[in-house]
Amino acid sequence: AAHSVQPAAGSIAGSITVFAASSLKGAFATIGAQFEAAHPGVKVIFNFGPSSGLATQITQGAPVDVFAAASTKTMDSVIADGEVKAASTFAANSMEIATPAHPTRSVTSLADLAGAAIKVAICQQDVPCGAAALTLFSQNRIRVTPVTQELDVKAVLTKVQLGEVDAGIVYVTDVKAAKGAVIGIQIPAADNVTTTYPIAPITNSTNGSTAQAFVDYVLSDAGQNVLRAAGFLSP
Amino acid sequence: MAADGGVGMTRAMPVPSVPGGRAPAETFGLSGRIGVEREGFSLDVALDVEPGEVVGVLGPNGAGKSTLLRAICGLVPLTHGRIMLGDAVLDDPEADVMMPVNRRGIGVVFQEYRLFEHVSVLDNVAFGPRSSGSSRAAARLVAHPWLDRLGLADLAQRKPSQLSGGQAQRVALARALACNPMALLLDEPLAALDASTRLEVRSELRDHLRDFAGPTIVVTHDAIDALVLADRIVVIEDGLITQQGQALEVARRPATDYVARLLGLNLLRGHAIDGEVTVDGGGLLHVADRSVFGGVLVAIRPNAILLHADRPDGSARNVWTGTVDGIEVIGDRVRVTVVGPPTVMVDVTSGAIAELHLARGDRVWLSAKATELEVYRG
Amino acid sequence: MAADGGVGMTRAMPVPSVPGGRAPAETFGLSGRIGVEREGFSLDVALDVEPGEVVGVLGPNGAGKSTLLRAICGLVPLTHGRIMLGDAVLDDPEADVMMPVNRRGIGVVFQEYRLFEHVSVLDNVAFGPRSSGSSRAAARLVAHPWLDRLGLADLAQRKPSQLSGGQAQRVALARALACNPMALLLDEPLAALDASTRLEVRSELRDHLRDFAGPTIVVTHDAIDALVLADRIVVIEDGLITQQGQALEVARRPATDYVARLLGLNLLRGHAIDGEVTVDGGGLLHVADRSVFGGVLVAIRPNAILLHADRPDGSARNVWTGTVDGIEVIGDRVRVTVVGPPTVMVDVTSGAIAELHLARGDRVWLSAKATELEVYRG
Amino acid sequence: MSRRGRPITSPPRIVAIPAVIALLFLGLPIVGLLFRAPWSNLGAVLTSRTSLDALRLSLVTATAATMVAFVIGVPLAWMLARAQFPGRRLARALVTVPLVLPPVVGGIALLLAFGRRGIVGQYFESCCGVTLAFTAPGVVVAEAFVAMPFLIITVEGALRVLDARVEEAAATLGAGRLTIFRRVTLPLLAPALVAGGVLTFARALGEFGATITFAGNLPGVTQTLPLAVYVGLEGDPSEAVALSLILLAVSVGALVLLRDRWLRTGASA
Amino acid sequence: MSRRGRPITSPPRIVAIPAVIALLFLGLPIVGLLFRAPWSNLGAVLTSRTSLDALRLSLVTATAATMVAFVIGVPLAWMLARAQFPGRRLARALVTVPLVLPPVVGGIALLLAFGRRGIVGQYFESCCGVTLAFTAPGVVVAEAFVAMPFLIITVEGALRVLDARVEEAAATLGAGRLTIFRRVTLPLLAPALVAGGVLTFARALGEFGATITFAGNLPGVTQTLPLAVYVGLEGDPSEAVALSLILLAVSVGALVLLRDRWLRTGASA
Ligand SMILES: Nc1ncnc2c1ncn2[C@@H]1O[C@H](COP(=O)(O)OP(=O)(O)OP(=O)(O)O)[C@@H](O)[C@H]1O
Ligand SMILES: Nc1ncnc2c1ncn2[C@@H]1O[C@H](COP(=O)(O)OP(=O)(O)OP(=O)(O)O)[C@@H](O)[C@H]1O
Ligand SMILES: [Mg+2]
Ligand SMILES: [Mg+2]
Repeated sequence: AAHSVQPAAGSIAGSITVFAASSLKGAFATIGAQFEAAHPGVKVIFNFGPSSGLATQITQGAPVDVFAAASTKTMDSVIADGEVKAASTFAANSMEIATPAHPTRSVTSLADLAGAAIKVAICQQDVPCGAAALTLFSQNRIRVTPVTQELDVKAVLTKVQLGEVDAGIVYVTDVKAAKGAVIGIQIPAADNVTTTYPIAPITNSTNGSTAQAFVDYVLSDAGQNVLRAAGFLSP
Repeated sequence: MAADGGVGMTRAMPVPSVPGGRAPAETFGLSGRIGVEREGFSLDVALDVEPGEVVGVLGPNGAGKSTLLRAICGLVPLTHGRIMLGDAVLDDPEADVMMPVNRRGIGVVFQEYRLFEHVSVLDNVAFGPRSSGSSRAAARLVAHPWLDRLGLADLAQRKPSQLSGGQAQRVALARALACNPMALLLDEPLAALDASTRLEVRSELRDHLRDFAGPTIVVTHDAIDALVLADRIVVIEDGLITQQGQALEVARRPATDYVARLLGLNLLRGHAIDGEVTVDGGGLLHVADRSVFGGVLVAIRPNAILLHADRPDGSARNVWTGTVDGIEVIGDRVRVTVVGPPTVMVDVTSGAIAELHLARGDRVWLSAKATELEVYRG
Repeated sequence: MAADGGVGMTRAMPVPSVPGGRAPAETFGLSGRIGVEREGFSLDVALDVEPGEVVGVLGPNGAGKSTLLRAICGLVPLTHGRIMLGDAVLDDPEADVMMPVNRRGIGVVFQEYRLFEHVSVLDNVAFGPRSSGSSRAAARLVAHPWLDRLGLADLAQRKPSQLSGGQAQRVALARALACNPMALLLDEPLAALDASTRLEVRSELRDHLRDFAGPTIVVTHDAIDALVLADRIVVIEDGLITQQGQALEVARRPATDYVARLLGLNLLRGHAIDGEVTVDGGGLLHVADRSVFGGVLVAIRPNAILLHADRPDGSARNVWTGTVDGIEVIGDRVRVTVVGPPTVMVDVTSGAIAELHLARGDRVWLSAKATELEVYRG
Repeated sequence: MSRRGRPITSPPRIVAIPAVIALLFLGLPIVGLLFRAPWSNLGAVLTSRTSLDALRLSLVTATAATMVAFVIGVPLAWMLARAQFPGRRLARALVTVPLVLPPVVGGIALLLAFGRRGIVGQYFESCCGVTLAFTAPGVVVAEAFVAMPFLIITVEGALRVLDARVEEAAATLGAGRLTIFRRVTLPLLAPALVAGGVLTFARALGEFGATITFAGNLPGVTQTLPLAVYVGLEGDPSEAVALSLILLAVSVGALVLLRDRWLRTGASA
Repeated sequence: MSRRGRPITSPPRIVAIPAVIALLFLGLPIVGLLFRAPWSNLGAVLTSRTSLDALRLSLVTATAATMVAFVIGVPLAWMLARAQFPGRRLARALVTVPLVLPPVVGGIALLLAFGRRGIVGQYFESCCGVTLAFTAPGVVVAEAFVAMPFLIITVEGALRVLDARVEEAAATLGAGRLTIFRRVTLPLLAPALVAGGVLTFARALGEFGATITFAGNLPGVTQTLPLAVYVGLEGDPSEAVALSLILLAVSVGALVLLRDRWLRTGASA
């Protein structure tokens, strides 16, 4: 339905569908609203989900105009399938330790996570936040045995929030979005790990000009400001 | 017409305390008043069945016979009254006492059999022994003789759905008997049996009931079954007892039209003065018994009335005339309905019909000896 | 004993082509040979039922009566043989033809009623008319008179689970009749009825069958029902026809022990030479009919035999002696079994028993007139 | 002595012990949810456009999926229970497949079959211009795929137990196969149909994995309530919980009404 | 003229049309999956430690959850169908809750009740040192919570339709309530028990949302096959598909055997 009325080539009009990683939900919702305000008549429809699931849908011919992934690996698979020509990095994120608002066991630094009594949740290793957590542990030479490898970062956050675990490795942006429901313990920049977020218009997009305009908007200062406010780092 | 038939005599004998080792050591009578209220129907029956006694319950469809049995075995709670088995209270709504069905030790044969479709005929019969704690093998050992006795040995491995109607009924009977119950309730236990199996099962049942030391109630629609099996008959109509007494007494002196019809007797209502009965609805009959006065019933067997083409001469005190209304052939007899007054059914041989050239609407004469008319207080 | 009873005569009359507007304009006979093989049982019966004719099927439990009806109405496919209704083939395995149950237009009353539990009595009866396309209201209009006729009007709104056994059977009958079928199959349609309702429903049914222009088969265990309702009787035993003929003919001359027992007759097998029958198992009887030779059957009514304490003098040609084996009270009669040879059942009045002081094991004399013995080829 | 009039078919008292354990097991989590429910959020969620859209879409698609299941699932159950045809065992096995396939994989399978490039989907697209994936009908397809087996298995089981003798009686009264089914079989099946329908509706309503994979997560178009809950969990679980409570209230209310009403007419209990 | 011996209760030919549509609907996705299945991966997956652990854990926990459902769910179904007690309607509504609760929220609810800080869970922890979350028993709890209603609803429905008259007959033969239930009711319920058990087992086997939320995802401990598949989708989707096919083969095989065997003895069809 979103594609039934198509604008003349080159004009910024009509609607576009943006597939974006779940962790971008807050920031992209704001950017979308701003973009619509800047281009009256344009409608941006978001489809948030796990990056890899979105990639499968795109290769299966989903009607999509823009793809914003949480990892370069996922974007590369879409590029390999020819759905996307080239992607630009629009944001980066770093990790933080999240602990419950009313902790039962005290955690103050990365090193504390190695304690046998401390229950730790991380993301599973195939998603960017899990890979980042493992890198974080290895580059800081600590041995952590997590009680669970959650499927995505918000699941880690939920566990922390409910006090099921004593600590979790999440993105900086997640702690910020949780608005005090969890306590964040920052990791010094030197010890930290950074992940990058690529974005690209889809090659076969039926509204290529608007798609490109949205990508441009995300990369613009206006877009970057929203991302930074949400805790993302500049690429 | 004396009430000294073989069966009645046997029944009246004291029951041996442990006959054949099968009956329970102690026997109890069943007694009480059974009151059940249901929307549009109410049952109120006082019963007292001695140990070893067999009471036949007769009554029209919907009279409450099955409901009575259901109340006694505990499937329908009493709304008023009380049921006792010996000294044990089975049900007493006022005292708020109700013994669970399975502890009453009352065997039931249901009108619709209610066999267990999921097990074989053998295991249907073994169910009772098995429920009282026997091993499977022991329960089957108990069941086998019952199958033999009721001619079901060949069907032991069948599922109930593979039986004919009569076979199913016999299984239901075997199943109830194999439980060694304290009392027996049989709801038309012979209705689906063919005439010859019926004779066999009936005499098998009668022999068993003769040995059986507990009280028995048999519901039936068949007068012969009732007369063969029961010592005493209770007639229920519309939830109430309308007649009860010794089997032969009821057979001789029916109190209601229903019973009379059941027995194939003519029943007339009238007013007796000094050996003369003025029949309600017209007609005057002479009876031998001059001692009965007032409202009376007169029972006449259809073959005690003779049909004549012309006014008969002779010794018969009762002679009247009527119109032939119906002719029905029953075996070697023909039953003729003659509209009087009084209106009666008459049984004659088919030869007689041919001789009289009887047809519907013909005028005929009827005669009956005064001694053939049974007269009694209604 | 002449075979000119009222019912038979009525039945023999030609059927009016459109009686009362209810029967179908054309009528067809039912004919064919019904063969059904089942594990451990096989049925093979040739039948020919004229339009308007009522055939009574009698037979012991498990003989195949219900199977026969199921095959005719199409619920059991034939394994061999062929069934026709008029010119239409209902089932013919060789030609691979089988008309579906619902197109046969054959009304069935099942032994187990098979009522629809989810609708009222009224809608059970209205089901047939409704299935043939009537509106709900129209179908109910058709159903109502049937309820009235079978005394079910008060129960119209009940669910089948709220009926007594006899009430349910009447509903099943009304439901089949309300369909206006081309042929009728009734599987023990009266078995659950009480004696008085039975009389009413039986005569209601007889009247209906008299008007009914199609062929009818009635399965029953009751000899009286068969004699009242049927023109012709077919006896099936163990899947095969063992006797058939006019109702009165079968009643007079039973061919098998089963039929004899059903009718309450004594049946003896023997060898006849010039009016003398040597009974198998011992005994010699004199019969009036000297024209029958070779293997014969002799039928004797129990009340045609007289009992005596001592050797009787008199005109009776047959006189023999035996031992009393059983005494059974049946209403105002007593049935005595006397072990001969030949062994017979004798009906006497209870008065006679008292007079003779009869008891089991007593030696008695028996006598029977030669003219009372029905002798025929077995 | 038992309580007067308590039928012998009612359970003995001891059965209350495991039954109460079951009730606690099912009930305590709900109590926990209600206890810690973000009641203050409810108002905001209730007036949020996205939530309402998702709720509406969920109810509409779950209803549609249940209807699809009835229209094609009941005939299949009928065939499986009562017809002889080659491949019947295979067909019966097939019905259990969506039950055990992880829903996300089910979604992939649906894409492979009915997606724009799927083995049938590509023809839909070229011949009739129909696309299922990423549309509301696609949600219905995903839900029906996952939920239909519940109806089929329940109804097939009930059909097998049904006493065919009354249906035979209906045939002798002139009713054809379809009439018998409609006027005798279905009414007798009513309790099974209701139970199966409830299970199917519930399964469709809660469907997540197949839906997000096959139909995507487009607010207002394919974002059903479980998807909205999933997205909502991002950042603020309490919003998601509030959303679920609304779903719960609506659907349990509907189901209870439905079951009570239908079971009462269906069964004589 | 119909085919000889085809019972009147079998469906008319026209019913094949919707039935075939249903079969295609359920079958085509599976065909698609098999068609594009990464057959070459199968070997690798079959020998991978993680996959085998996940498969074993799935089968064990789903079986355990089904057993839990039978042990406490059947008594509850019995009470709901046959006993009169206060709050019966509420209890019946409660049973449908896990059906409609999005599984992830169900997992949260379980945490709120039985988690480390849950309303009951905190006492488990302090008194007996038992934790459910992040353990294999936790997986069983999550699966049982989500799947048990399927058994309860199926069995309750069947109990309501059951003809109580044979059970009454059993009582007159001396059988008490429990004996009647065990020796008459349960055998007559067999088809419903099998159907309900199959649905429950299948639902437990496919359980994802509640498990991941309540029990977490640790390979070898709480990572069931659906979780492994989901995890696999992030890494190597073809491996995930291969994994699902294995799950499919094992469980469909088991279910088909089970159903065929039990339904044959249970029903007379
Ligand atoms: N479950 C029920 N609900 C309501 N009424 C019922 C129920 N069962 C029976 N009745 C009614 O109660 C009355 C007595 O029924 P009952 O079955 O005791 O009769 P019965 O004497 O056994 O008759 P039959 O000889 O036909 O078996 C009848 O009017 C019947 O319609
Ligand atoms: N479904 C079945 N499977 C196997 N055998 C059966 C089945 N139904 C009936 N039979 C057997 O077939 C034979 C004929 O049964 P049928 O029901 O026709 O007898 P019937 O003459 O009607 O007996 P009844 O007078 O007892 O009703 C019997 O031996 C019976 O046990
Ligand atoms: Mg009755
Ligand atoms: Mg029969």
